[in-house]
Amino acid sequence: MSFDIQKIRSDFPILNRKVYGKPLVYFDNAATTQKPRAVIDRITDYYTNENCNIHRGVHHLSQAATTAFEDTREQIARFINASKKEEIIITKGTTESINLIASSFGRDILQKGDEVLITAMEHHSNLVPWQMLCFEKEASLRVVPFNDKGEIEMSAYKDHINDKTRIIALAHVSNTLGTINPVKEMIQYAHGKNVPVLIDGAQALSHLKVDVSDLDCDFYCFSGHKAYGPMGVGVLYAKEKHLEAMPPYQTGGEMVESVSFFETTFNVLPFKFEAGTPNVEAVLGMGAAIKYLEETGMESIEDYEDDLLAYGTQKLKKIEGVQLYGTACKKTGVLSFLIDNIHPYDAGTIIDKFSIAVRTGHHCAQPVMDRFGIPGTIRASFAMYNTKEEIDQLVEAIHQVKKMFG
Amino acid sequence: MSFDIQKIRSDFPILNRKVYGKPLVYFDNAATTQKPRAVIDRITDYYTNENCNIHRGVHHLSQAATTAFEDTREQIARFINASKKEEIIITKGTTESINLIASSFGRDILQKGDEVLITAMEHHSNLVPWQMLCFEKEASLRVVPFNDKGEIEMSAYKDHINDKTRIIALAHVSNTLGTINPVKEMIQYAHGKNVPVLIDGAQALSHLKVDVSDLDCDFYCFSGHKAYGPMGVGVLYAKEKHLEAMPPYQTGGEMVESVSFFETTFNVLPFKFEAGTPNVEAVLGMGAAIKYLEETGMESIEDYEDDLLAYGTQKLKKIEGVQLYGTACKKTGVLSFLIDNIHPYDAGTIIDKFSIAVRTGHHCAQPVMDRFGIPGTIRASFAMYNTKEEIDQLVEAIHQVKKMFG
Amino acid sequence: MTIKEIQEQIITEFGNFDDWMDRYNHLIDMGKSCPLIDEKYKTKSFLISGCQSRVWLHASMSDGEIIFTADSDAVITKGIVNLLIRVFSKQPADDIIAADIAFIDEIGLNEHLSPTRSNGLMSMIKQMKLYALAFKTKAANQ
Amino acid sequence: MTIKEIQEQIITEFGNFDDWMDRYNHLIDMGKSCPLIDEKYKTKSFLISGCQSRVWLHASMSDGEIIFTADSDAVITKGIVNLLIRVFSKQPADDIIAADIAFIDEIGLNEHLSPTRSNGLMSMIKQMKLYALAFKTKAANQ
Ligand SMILES: Cc1ncc(COP(=O)(O)O)c(C=O)c1O
Ligand SMILES: Cc1ncc(COP(=O)(O)O)c(C=O)c1O
Repeated sequence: MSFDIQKIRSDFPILNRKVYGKPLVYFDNAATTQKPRAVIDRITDYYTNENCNIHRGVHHLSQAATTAFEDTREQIARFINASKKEEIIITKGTTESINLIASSFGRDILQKGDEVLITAMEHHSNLVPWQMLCFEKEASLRVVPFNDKGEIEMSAYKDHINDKTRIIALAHVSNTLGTINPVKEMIQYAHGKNVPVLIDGAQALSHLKVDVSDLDCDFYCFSGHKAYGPMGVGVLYAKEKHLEAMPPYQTGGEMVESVSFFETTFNVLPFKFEAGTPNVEAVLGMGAAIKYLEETGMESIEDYEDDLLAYGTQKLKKIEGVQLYGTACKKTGVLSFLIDNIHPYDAGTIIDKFSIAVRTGHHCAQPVMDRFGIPGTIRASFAMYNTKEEIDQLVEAIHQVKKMFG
Repeated sequence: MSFDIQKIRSDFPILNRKVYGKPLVYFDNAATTQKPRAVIDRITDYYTNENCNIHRGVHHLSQAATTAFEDTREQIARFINASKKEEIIITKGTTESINLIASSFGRDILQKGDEVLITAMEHHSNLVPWQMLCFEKEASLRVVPFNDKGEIEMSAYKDHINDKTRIIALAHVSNTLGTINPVKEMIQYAHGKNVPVLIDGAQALSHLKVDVSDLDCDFYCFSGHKAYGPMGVGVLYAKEKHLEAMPPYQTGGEMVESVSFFETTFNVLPFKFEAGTPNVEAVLGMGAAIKYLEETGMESIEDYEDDLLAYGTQKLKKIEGVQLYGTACKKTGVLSFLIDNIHPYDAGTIIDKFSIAVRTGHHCAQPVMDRFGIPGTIRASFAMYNTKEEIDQLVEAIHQVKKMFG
Repeated sequence: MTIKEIQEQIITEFGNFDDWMDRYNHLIDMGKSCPLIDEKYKTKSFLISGCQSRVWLHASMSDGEIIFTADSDAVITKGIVNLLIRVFSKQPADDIIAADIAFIDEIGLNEHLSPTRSNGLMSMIKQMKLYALAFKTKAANQ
Repeated sequence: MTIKEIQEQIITEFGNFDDWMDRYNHLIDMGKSCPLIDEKYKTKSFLISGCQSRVWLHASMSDGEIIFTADSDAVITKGIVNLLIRVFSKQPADDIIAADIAFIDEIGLNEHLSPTRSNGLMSMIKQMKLYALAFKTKAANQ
């Protein structure tokens, strides 16, 4: 196999660090992933040799940085198989990408009495912007429920679409349950009813091969920092026809073509949606992360993580009193669970003392917790650098938690 | 003197690089400044040892990163003398800070027939958002002109304020002309008329001691990358009373307190305005930049740059055919000029060949160009690491340009 | 005992433990002891909301001393709540207002008091001092 | 001469210069030569807007060949415009459509053709090829 876990671990400097005197076990990857050396070095190089504001500068540094920036835009387009680089808008993250669409596209198409459809497993970032929009427009937010395993059933989904549905926004992968939604089918059905679909891909990009042309989604959003890239950068992929029709979101800087006090004309795509100095550093860093993902191979990563998930699931199921939330047939490496009646805060505090980083709480998906009637979960989420040995350590820690609170 | 230019130059790794075989002379500092090693190292350290998503995590990495992040917020508050850290909102840059205010505050207070006041020297980022807002609200955008030297006269300013004026937005320092506006006086006068004032401080922070309490401004905006910090981070300072009253801007993630499908309550300040995963890396990097500024001493920097400006002004004035734009009495180190009738693109192309980075064009302030009836200028803008010898090289290059196009 | 003396007592008590596990086991024991607050006060108006664990706090005045009762839904938080009650309850308002809570640091539980921890403990201490201030003001006005 | 031959000629011509300054002096000389476009075409409809320097382009068809005239407000841009006209004007549509413009790279002026340069040159080349395509289609339909 081409997947050499020791080599991969050695690519991530932070895995050498100790917490409370023992090697860090990092299972908080759904919150943010760690960065390979290639990404860190790209940033250092940039500031050491290339730093410059881009676009419109004729001097050497500015030309070189602009070229590197625009080349990365093309690289991103290729990586998710967009048909052209003008469809790649750089944002600061998934949350901003979704807000942009809710504000520019949503405000344009939504009228009083219309409906926006989401699912019950959305992250707050793919829920609150739609809720606010519906509130503003006197439209209704409709919610497709999920079943006990954490799956959206196609029949339930179809039942919620009607001739008032104006846009559907749904997660490719749930951050809390790990569920991989059948988004291709869901998009196809929606398009049959002429409804555009936004996919929140924040939790998908580092785990699955994403192909926006194959999915045929109208919008696809993700964050660099959840896919081994730097913080402060995200992507909004959108079909060109939508971007052309949409009004700009933020204004100022390079997104204008000409300005007088009486009128302003906006720049062409993609610049029309990129107001202010772009985060060149983070875009180049994201380019390095994508290169790293491609070199490692998305399929190898998926296989390896599937294996980790199967192992972890089986181990956790064996522990008496452990209750798993999210047991969909198609899942990424996310294990959300509770131990007996122990409060997640208590469990998390003790697990941390074993140098293991898990997240506890509602994971910005409070409605998921409400659905199960629990205050929160303990969540271990895997990345390509995790190992079965680390899962064993988690199992050990869970036994200790049980002992201490038993 | 405590200002040791050789030491300072050695703190900026990029100054070692060559362009076309000769040492880089970087005079494009108003577009973005270079970064001292302390900032680059802070970023590397962060990703090598500390990287984590912040807030709400109970594990060690998350706690440590959250503390570092919030400590930096306090450091920023101290640096600009805000009264509390809750008044410091982290954004991705000046443009976003201004858009946030135009959208959340402006939309709330502006009615049909009202007026927004700006000046004729604003950057597009402090013009277009207000223009769009006025368009949406059927309000008018009024513009205070500047005189031939590039100064706003207090009498002209006062004449433009009337009982329809709802907000005033103006640059602390002009990015094209270098003019330092008498913002304290201007704010005082506006407050006498009960009009709140936003200051665009993008070009001020790295050159002057900024004291928002002394200025008594309602809003103050700046970008990290123009003050020796990383890209992708900016600040919105706002008085607490405004932040409390304003609706949120972007939604999702940590900015909510509790969420159900029926209602959402928002988090307390400053989190209410920080949707999505914050750019921890860049915030910590900006903290390192501020530390560097404080250690160097804002007064020393100001004195040193004043000296550079005086030297450069005198040298450029001596060259026949060079026309300076922006000769205000109070200026930062910005020299905007044209050479004879030579197009700025032509001049910039040749100056670049001498390894000197200047910016040419309208500098995102087209109305300033219209005011002077020119297509653009050549702009050399100084930072603390520039020297008189570098200015001499620019003068040499200008002579060559004259020769080539003469 | 004064606030200072109680804090010293607690520090001595925790001084007996060699490692974090013993310390936490002790804390958990304290957390498991029966609820410290009357159930009728476990309502929204007495809730101090941290986003992960919740704390309820009630205060009353009796003979010049302030009586605090409290509870939490997480055991570790409850253990610390218990310690804070031991320190602050049945003390004069002035002492509560002036007190610092250095003992939490010294017994190695400071992480739980970080303002970024969002377990409600930081707000609880703030709230206790506010109550003390309020009772003091009220007494002065009578 | 064919497009290819003209390109080779230009490469030889520029091959005589040792350094960038001579190259640019030559370009500037070419840029200074009288306007290449009828003044009446220097209007908005013939403008190709780059944000720093502007280019005006006009095309017409005569005897199966396309005649381009153009101008720019910046001298260096105009010099390159001049070169492009030399290469593409009075050529058959098919040749223009098929041509690549490698010579710009070989004479060391590639930076000016970067799509990020915003001097209008990249758009000019695109526009020239579009004109060729349009004339070809028109001819085929007649
Ligand atoms: C005066 C002024 N305001 C606003 C901006 C916009 O800053 P940013 O691009 O970092 O958002 C700039 C810089 O481009 C500026 O010089
Ligand atoms: C499914 C999902 N959507 C959206 C987000 C928001 O991403 P960000 O915080 O990077 O904007 C997250 C992560 O927090 C997520 O998991």
